[in-house]
Amino acid sequence: MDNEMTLSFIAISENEGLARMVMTSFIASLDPTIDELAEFKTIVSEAVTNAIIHGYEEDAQGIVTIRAKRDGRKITMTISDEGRGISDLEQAMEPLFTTKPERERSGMGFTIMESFSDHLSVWSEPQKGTAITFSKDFSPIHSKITMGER
Amino acid sequence: MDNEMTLSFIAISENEGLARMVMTSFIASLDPTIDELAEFKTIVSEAVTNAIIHGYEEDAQGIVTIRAKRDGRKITMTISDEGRGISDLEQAMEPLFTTKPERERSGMGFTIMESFSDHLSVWSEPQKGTAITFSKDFSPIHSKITMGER
Amino acid sequence: MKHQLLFVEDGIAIIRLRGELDHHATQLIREEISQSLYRGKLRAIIWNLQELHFMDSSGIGLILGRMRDFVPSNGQTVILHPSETMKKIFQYSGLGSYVWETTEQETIDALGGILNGQ
Amino acid sequence: MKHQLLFVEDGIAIIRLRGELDHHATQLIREEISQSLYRGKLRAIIWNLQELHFMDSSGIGLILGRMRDFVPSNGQTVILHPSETMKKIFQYSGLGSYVWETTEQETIDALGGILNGQ
Ligand SMILES: Nc1ncnc2c1ncn2[C@@H]1O[C@H](COP(=O)(O)OP(=O)(O)O)[C@@H](O)[C@H]1O
Ligand SMILES: Nc1ncnc2c1ncn2[C@@H]1O[C@H](COP(=O)(O)OP(=O)(O)O)[C@@H](O)[C@H]1O
Repeated sequence: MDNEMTLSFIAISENEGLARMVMTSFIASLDPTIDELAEFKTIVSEAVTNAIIHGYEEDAQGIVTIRAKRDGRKITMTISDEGRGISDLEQAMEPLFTTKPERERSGMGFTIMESFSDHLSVWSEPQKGTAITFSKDFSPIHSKITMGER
Repeated sequence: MDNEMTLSFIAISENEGLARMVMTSFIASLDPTIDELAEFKTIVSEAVTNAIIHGYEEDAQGIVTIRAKRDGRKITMTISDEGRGISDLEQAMEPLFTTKPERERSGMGFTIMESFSDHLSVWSEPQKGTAITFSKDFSPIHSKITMGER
Repeated sequence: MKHQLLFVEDGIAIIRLRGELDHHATQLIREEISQSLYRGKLRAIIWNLQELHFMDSSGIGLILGRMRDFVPSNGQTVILHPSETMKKIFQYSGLGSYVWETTEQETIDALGGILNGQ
Repeated sequence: MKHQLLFVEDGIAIIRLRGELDHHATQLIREEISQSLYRGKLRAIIWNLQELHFMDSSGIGLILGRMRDFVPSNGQTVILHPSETMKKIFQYSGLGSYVWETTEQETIDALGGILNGQ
């Protein structure tokens, strides 16, 4: 294990950006490509937004926790909340399914997280909370086209 | 209380930059001046570096924890470790005193933290650890000279 | 998050998004965009993402919402300059066919409008 | 953290620091700077901080260390272009008098050197 961190914060939407910034800093030494970084930030954003709005209804009290590890060029993360949980996980993970259409949620969060990660698993229990664990492998530095000085 | 977060990470020097980045993001909505931000980052850097090198000798195992709160335009933070602790705190806080002259530490960390914060308190117990709590008030936005579009 | 909204003669609206579009940002700009769009009788909305640095599925919700509210059934939605990652997000969400590989001006020409005051 | 080190005729070294200088960065660059400085008989070191975006007390240790190792007792240390916050850090540390409010070229002139190959 090369590095390890935990970040937790209260459920307000301002912290979606905080979470992306923190995780961007955490993986900076991997020197990710623009697309790798964008996909990684998208996964973080989807999972954290879900915890804030679905887990806690943005109550500014519930705590969202991100645990992250770096082993070589693999990042493994768990984003968890102790909020309302999900009763029908299979349905929740279907593309376009959302319980908040009135808030213009698209129901694409789980689909995007699955597509952009190398491995994803979800634990959830109603009234207990939800935890999403994913991993993403970053391509070796030497396989990247680099321009100018590094 | 407007926002609240906790960050913890293992004792490796790479995480000094991570801590500064995270805290910079955390206070971004206060729109600090360049000097306020630089002073704030310096305090964070001094305290986190001390925990990593003095608390844990960069052992990549000990955990450094930052707890931060934002109330209006005041930030309050505690940086803590469960490392070796400080036996003579008065001496440790003197300008130019350092136990690591061979590592070219300057002994200016505590002096800088005190000068750049509005309030600073230190708790430490040998073999138990150290916790530095400080607060910093950020100037009201309307008192700042702003140039161009915000 | 900042954005710029302009109207082209003949009911074409151009929305240029900037910065990072997440759930937080959509909460801040949705109302403003919706209010502005009420000003014109629309037949097309062009979303220009050239200066958008980040977008997650909240962007899908924003675009789908405005399609539903403002674009008549024979109208158009056009998405310009998404990043590679955004392009994938549009594809997964069934909006891939709204992405045009062209410029704002060519899109306006193709839709037969004239850009005001430019 | 990147830096650039150049020598001026007559034993003046210029070190241009870039990026963020913290404990982590000093660990990475201290050896390299020390090794390079061995190449010349020095009578002055000019630290140009114009492109340094951050510095904490680790920077004090780095500068004091190089003064001790390389600058003879009648030699000079000059610090150029610190930010306001860095200036305060130098003052607290007793290095305030080494900060010159001038440019690299004027410093070299004042020290009576000629900058190589510029
Ligand atoms: N952390 C969570 N806590 C509670 N419910 C969740 C959580 N994450 C997802 N869900 C449920 O799963 C559904 C689908 O999630 P997702 O695919 O991300 O779409 P969206 O966020 O757009 O609704 C949500 O509408 C919600 O009902
Ligand atoms: N977190 C800590 N754990 C143990 N000892 C500490 C800690 N922080 C500071 N110290 C002690 O206090 C001394 C002075 O600290 P400081 O003023 O920051 O200077 P420096 O870090 O340059 O040594 C250190 O040399 C060390 O002995």
